[in-house]
Amino acid sequence: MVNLEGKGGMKREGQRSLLEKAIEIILFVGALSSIIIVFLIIAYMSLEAYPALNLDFLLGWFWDPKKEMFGIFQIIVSTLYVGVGAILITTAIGVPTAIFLAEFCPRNVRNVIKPSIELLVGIPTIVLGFFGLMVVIPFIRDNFGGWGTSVLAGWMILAIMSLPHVISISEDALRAVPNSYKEAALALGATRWQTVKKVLLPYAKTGILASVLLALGRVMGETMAVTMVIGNPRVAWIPTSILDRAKVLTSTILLDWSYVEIPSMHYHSLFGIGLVLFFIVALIDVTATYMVKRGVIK
Amino acid sequence: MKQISTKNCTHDDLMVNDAKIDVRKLNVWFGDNHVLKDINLKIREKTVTAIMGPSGCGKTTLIRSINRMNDLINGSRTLGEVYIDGYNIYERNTNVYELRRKIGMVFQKPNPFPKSIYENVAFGPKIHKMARGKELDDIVEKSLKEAALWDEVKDRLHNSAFSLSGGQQQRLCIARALAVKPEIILMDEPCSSLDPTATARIEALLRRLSEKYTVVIVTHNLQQAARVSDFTAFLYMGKLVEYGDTKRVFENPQSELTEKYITGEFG
Amino acid sequence: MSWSSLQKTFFALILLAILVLGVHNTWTMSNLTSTVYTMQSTIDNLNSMLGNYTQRLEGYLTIAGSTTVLPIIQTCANLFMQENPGVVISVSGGGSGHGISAVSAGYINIGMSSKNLTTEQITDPDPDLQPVAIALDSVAIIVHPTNGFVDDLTLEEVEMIFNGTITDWSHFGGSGEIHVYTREAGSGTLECFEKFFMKHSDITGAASEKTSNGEMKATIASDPAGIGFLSVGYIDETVNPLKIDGVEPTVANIKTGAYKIKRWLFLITKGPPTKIEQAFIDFVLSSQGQEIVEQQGYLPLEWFQ
Amino acid sequence: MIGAQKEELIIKIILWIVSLISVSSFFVIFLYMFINGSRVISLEFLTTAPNPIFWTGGIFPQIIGSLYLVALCTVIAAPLGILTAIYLSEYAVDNLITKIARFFIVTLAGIPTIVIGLFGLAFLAYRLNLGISLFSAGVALSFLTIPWTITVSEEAMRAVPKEYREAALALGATRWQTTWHIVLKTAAPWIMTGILLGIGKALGETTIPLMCGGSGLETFIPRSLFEPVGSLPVYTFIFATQGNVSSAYDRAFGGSLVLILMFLLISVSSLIIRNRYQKKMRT
Repeated sequence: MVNLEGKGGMKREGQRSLLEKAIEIILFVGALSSIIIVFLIIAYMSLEAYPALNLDFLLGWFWDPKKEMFGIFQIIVSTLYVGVGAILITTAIGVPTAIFLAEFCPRNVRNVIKPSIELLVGIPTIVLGFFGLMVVIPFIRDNFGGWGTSVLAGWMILAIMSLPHVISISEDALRAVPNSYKEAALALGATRWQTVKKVLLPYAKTGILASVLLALGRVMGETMAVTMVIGNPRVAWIPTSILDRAKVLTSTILLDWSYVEIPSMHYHSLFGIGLVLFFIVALIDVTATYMVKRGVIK
Repeated sequence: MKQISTKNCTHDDLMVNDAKIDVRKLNVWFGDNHVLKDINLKIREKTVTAIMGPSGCGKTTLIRSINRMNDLINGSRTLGEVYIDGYNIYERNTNVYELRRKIGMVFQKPNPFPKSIYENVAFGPKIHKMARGKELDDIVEKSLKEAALWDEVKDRLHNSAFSLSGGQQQRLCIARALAVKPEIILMDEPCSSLDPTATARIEALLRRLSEKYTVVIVTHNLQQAARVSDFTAFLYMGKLVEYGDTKRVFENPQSELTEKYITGEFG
Repeated sequence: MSWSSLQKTFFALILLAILVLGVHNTWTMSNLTSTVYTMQSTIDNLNSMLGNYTQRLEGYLTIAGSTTVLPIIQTCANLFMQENPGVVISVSGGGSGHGISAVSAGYINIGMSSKNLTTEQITDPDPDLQPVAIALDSVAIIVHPTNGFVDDLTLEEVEMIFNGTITDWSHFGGSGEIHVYTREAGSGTLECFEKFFMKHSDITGAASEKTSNGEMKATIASDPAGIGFLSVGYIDETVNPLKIDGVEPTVANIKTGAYKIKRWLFLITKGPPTKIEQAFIDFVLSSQGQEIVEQQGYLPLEWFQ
Repeated sequence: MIGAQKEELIIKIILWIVSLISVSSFFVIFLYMFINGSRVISLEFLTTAPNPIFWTGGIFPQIIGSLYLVALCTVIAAPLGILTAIYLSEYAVDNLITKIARFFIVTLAGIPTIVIGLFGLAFLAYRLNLGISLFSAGVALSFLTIPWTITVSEEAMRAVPKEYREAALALGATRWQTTWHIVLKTAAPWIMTGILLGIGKALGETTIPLMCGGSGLETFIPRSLFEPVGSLPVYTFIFATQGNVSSAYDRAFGGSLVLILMFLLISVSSLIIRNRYQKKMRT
């Protein structure tokens, strides 16, 4: 039994608080780990990319390793073209599904839909890519002509990949609307859709937009499924039609990483692409999280 | 009721030097908000002291500075001294854990741990390594009896604490505090979320507790303060306006502010 | 007072330094682990020593590079591993460029290449890379089996298709756009194809890039309008090799030289090969190895000695 | 308000259709993989090594390789993730370092896997001479899963009501005792689902093991940390893109199906954990 009565009981520091300090330091160093990892990745990538980082790399028009031309401007534009297109499809299908789940869906149907969407998050991208290769590409080739491997195929696969992410976050944003607002509108005799249109959507707008942005970041960072379905022409160009093939940042790295000679300019420009990709996605993520924070405060 | 000689001044200076809790010139800031201003207060051992005042007058902050719970609030700053048994708890190397063990605290909303009833009460002795096995069971039983909860829970000790009613949960929190053998019990509006019957039981329990422990209770319920406490302190805008024997404070309040508060004209 | 944050960050920096040092030492640690590993497997081998009189080999080999050489080496590796249970060989593709750069970077034991090191394509070949020729191969132009529009192409026709001048099958009486496929820039097969066919121009930028013989074959086998080039060893009934100037790319024609396109396949080590590497290379050059070469549709060395 | 009611009906129908599309996409993919994959799944397929030349054989080394990879990655990512989460939710006072840490966690969560793969290859495999091996791939994968573990664990800890901590501290518990006995024990199920989410991500990842893990067609199980490792996603990738005979596609379907079934196992178990403990958090 600890001696309770002694006045000195409270005086000595006791080894407990030393243990506390030690634990706090361990946790602090643990917390540093994520900083160290990201710092290490960025530092090393920049170190390896440094020789290639110049204007005619970023704005250069042609990417043709054989002729030592390493311009990635067209590749960046194609990446945005593929990414944004896929996100538009995801939003067009995802947000209404979120609205349906949040407002219109009967309970028993919801118990079927919600888990299946959560499982859709789990589908590995390689399976999506393989599904694209075996089903989507022949479907496009037979029905729309052309090569089959195309921007359209990329859109479809990336849309399926980012759908569950957008649906679940948009639904949470819609559910976060205080009930009092909803009841006020319903009490005025508004139909459910009018309440959604007039009350829920304006309130949840930032949340939904943030989830779409986050999905864009993920889609542009995707490698495996895109490379299998996008066609990868030898020299990049800006796709003119949705049946055109395209060459995106991630597929460029994946196709070339294995055979580049270590010290060559091609090797450094691959790291340059990695860095550019990193900054684009980081920029999107940060704006998305900032919007969520600001949205909440507003 | 113990009769204490009191001088006729707004600030009853109990001519007592064996005060259990002696607060001297206590000032507390949260960021730049000066919450408590020059509080001087002497609380005698084994009495029930009520601290009352309008909301936002700093009564909760005062009670929390007795067991240094304010330190946990980010950006809090405390000046002045609080002597417990003649030892200033704001000294540099005070063993805060030992201090909080000596001073039990019961919160406004009952907050039992998401564990079983037994685990809740046994938590305190376990972390202070006070007892194990059979001894621990005894402490749990003794504490629950002291909190007048034993008969209602003795055959379902291992059920979740959430299976209890609001009043029962609050008494469980009291039992939990008693398990670590405190000397002082602080209560922050313990009955504000309880129904009248549960409140009555808690108040009866309070009376019995004050025979063994020094009880300090924060309340905004005047009748409760009058019924339960030996001494009453009235805080207003962070200042101690009046402090003295409960009967005297309620029957002929010295300061005009206290009178207004008691008659319910504001606050 | 608890530690001021300055003290905390200072302490964390020391920890960081230790972390970085620790990481730096892992490469010594990795050598340590491989020695421990070899010691451990030698102990395993000791108890089975009596049954096998030959000097037991153990350790592991990583071989990567040209997908042209890949089938030969994969089969040889499986047989070699059966005969030497102590040895584990990991064989992966990635193309000749990958094989050369990986072996010169020193993180694989043997590089496979279907291009010899002296060609202009390799900017500054690593001086102490030692190639060993193990077989010969050729490159054929392939189309989808149902593509009836073409059966025999001249050198010029092939060049005009692959440099984007001829873009439609109607030129050969068919219809629909020609889908041109090519190989990644580091591929030995691509280099050989360009040396023989693309004498005056470059492959069109519109051609889709495939990263291995296998992927090229799979793509042509599934794209009726596709045309590409493939190592002869890979040809099977799923693709249709075309005659060039009347000569069919069969092993016999290559042997006699009627089919002019021919190239050597190499295994490359950095500096003199170690005991295990030499044992494996000897195995590939042995009659059993050369039989596997022929079996896989390639050309054994002695046919051209 | 006839117009409004008509509009309501139309919208309802549209929403029903759109939701069915998004849900059906999952069922279509799953059924397609299940039908094609189940043809090839057999005990022999699951217990023999692949024969990459004739596109035959089984996927045993790949399954074990994937499990090795995921195990190594979790051993690194889980402790680091939970430590960071505890620090951020329990100990962190909002100073510069915690702000930077949060910013980096967001960026680390967003880093494309190809960038981590490239880093793993160039830094871990070449520079640190760990080689294309189970170790480099495991470490690189942990970079992918750490941020997910952190975010989910921190959320779980923040969900524990503040009152519990105050009650524990008021009893004289130290900060670590409060964190351990109250916060961690209550939030444990959710932290567990966080780790499972990380495992799922690591299992389904293809680019990183492809670049710094090994050829994916290994016919053996790695005997040491520094041997190349085959993994199920890479196997599926190579068989899907390079195999042209039907037996190759069948095995790619088999690989995909096994991968999806492993996934369902993880997702279902995390759902079960979450529901079973839902009641306990009721306050």
